[in-house]
Amino acid sequence: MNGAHDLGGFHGLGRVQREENEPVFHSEWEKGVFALLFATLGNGLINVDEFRFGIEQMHPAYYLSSRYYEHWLFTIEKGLVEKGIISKEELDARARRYREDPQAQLPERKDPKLADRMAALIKRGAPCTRPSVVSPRFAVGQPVRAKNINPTGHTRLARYVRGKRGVIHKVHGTFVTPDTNALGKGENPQPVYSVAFPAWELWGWDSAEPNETIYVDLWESYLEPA
Amino acid sequence: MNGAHDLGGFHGLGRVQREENEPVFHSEWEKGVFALLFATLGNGLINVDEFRFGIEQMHPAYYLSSRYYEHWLFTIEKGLVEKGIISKEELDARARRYREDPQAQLPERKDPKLADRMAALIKRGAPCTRPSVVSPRFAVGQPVRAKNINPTGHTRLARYVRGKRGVIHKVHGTFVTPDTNALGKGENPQPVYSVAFPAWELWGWDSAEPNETIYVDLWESYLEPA
Amino acid sequence: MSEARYKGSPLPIPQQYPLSEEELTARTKALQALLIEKGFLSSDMIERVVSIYEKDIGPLLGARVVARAWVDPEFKKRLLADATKACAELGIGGMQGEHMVCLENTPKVRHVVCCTLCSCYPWPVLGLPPNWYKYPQYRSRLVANPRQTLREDFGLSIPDDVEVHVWDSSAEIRYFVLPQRPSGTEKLTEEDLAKLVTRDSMIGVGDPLPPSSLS
Amino acid sequence: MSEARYKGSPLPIPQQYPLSEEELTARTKALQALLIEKGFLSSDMIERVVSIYEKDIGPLLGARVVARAWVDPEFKKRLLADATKACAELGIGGMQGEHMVCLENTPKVRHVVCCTLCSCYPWPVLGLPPNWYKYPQYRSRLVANPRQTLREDFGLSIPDDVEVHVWDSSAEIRYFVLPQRPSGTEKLTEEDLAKLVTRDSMIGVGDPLPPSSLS
Repeated sequence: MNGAHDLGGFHGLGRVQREENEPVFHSEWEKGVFALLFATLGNGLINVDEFRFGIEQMHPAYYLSSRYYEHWLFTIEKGLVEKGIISKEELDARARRYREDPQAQLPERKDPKLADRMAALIKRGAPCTRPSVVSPRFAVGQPVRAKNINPTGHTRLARYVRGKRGVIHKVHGTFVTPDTNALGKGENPQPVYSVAFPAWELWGWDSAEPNETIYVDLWESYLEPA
Repeated sequence: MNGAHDLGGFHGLGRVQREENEPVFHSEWEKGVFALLFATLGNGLINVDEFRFGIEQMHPAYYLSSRYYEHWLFTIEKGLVEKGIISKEELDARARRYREDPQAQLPERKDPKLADRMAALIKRGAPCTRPSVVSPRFAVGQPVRAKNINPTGHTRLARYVRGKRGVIHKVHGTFVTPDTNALGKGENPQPVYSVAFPAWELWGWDSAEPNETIYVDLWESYLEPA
Repeated sequence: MSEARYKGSPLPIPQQYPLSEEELTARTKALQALLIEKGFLSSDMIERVVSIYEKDIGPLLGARVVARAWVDPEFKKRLLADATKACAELGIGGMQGEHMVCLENTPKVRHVVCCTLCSCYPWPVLGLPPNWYKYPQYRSRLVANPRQTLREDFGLSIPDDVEVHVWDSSAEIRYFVLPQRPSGTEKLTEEDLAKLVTRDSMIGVGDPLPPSSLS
Repeated sequence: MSEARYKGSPLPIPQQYPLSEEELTARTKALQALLIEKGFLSSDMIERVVSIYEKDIGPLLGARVVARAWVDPEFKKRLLADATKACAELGIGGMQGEHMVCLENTPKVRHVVCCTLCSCYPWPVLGLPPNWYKYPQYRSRLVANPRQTLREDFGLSIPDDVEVHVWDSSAEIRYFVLPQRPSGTEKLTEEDLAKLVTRDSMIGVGDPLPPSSLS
């Protein structure tokens, strides 16, 4: 979707704000949300593309004004409710309880096997590569054009490269396609390429800075021969 | 600038919300802001392109979440302070006073000549046409391409048509150029065209609806032969 | 607000939105007061400009133009050739209508008007625009999915074999639509015809009322 | 909030933003509680995953990789050919680093990494990203104006004759930079070299520390 998350080249958001000695987490709720990533993705309740697509569906003003882990909280709430793993009613009731009594504690439940499984997942990772099913259509050095698509669903083809010409820099391998995987329409593995775009092609000669190349990773279905 | 104001084709903002029997103004402050348009533009303190560019410089989250006349209030405050017509200090002090005492009234001053002058302006309008200085470069029926420009200043070349091909539908005449006029760099009058773009050229075959043409008014400097 | 208590990085935005009505009122009054004192604004000027747009200028003027075009083929020709001049014949024109274009709906073509970059709108014939025309939803959706927007948000289904022409008012030209005259109105007076012409039908997001609405 | 008192059209957004810390806390706890009860989360699991990213995984791991590449040309070759495999030699890898690519800075080329669509970042070598990497400012500016962003926001001026390569992590490949080894470090141990390697130098928005910083 053409959403507020698709930020490349957007103006007016201000200068980068850095925090000295930034901690890994800023608050207890940030730690809590981080653990929820593992409870959901780690348990296979939500896939990574559904997770990202959920964030993209925040209202743009909310997306642009919120803390980072708020994005995660939003998509986890949304995903769990949509999949029927929790109901909106029980979620609201529980949130009301913790809102009214901020001292109320979480239920205590230990599950060493679960904790071990998540530690192993962190160590092992969750690759999105899949066995190659087709040979890549494009070769290194070949000029390509990113398609002009404007789906309302999820895509990883950013607006700022659509319609622009680049050159295949590298063939990365075969990966799950986010556009279908986010909508529950299957993994559809296909080749992913690193595509090199000169800055002037993306931004025009008047706006581009000199001597710059932008590399963007793109799925084969996003590309056509140039 | 590539800002939140440039909304064509943006997703995720929700459905159109209509108000039954909507009044012209919803509150006293909306009336007040509307009158401020005449106090500023009508008195030549701010030009229309500076006015629009000011709005575009609202933070995107603010722009997308605020009431319409709030946009005007923002740009009028900004324009008057930047031009030194009022100082930030006097503005803040006065706002504080009205915030602390909501019953405090405006100073009473009548100026029938001023009121007449504004009524006459409404009747007469404020044309942005200028005498033709050059003959138009493009003719009706000619294929053109909107340039790919990404200025950080003001422009009326929307992102969704940049790089896209259309056909000259009409030559409108010679108008002030907003890009320079908004930055105090002069009116630079030039031809303006209505350019017809097929929906599939703008949105791609997969996303475009059938049998649609989008007409966009574009200044000559935004266009190149296709 | 909570920012002061947030111990992390600066939030992406410096303020809490939306602002309160009280805050907007105070800031508007502050500007008004300063401009009154500096001679750029006056109490009677505020009243005057507000009154003009509340009472004198509005979609009833556009409806007069449309009704005239329905009954007078020569006027209609002039209107479609140069709307600014034709409206001036009826004493209609001025601010934000210095360069007007009127778009004729036919059985095969429907027009609809928007402004993706701000909220340009033909004030002399339609008055000030409604909020929905100015808010992000309409401005983002219409140019990309006009049929869907008209159907879902305005209840207006347009058959695929009817062309949709969308007009994005990106320059200083202001557009309005000449809708098709409803059937069964052959015997109506120009004055009654004008009562059938809605604001929405001149933006292109609706149809004129049926003659039955008059009784 | 003021919405209830606003007598106009619905506001463009339904809620006031940003949310309060209290609200975020309550909502997070609600989800945690429900998932604990349903068996998908546990108290020790929360502690464990938080602790791993607070204590075990962070930019010190990436610094070890960089320092090794500085002292061991064969390792460097393997790292640039396949960073995932080379990092695994040092026991480094896993979640969000399943497919890593290491980019070598040279006197003529500088690399810098971002993610315009979300916040992709190579966790196994850099830990969790700082807020500025995830917030809209960096993500919008870097791809369009990398030189200006690096100069204005990071104090890093890159001469025009040095190429800038920006890597937008739009797929599942995770990038990090092998910065140039600072001069005057010929006699340093691998361990001391690692102390010079900052997180920012591996994102590409900074340089390693000078050897004088060790004393």
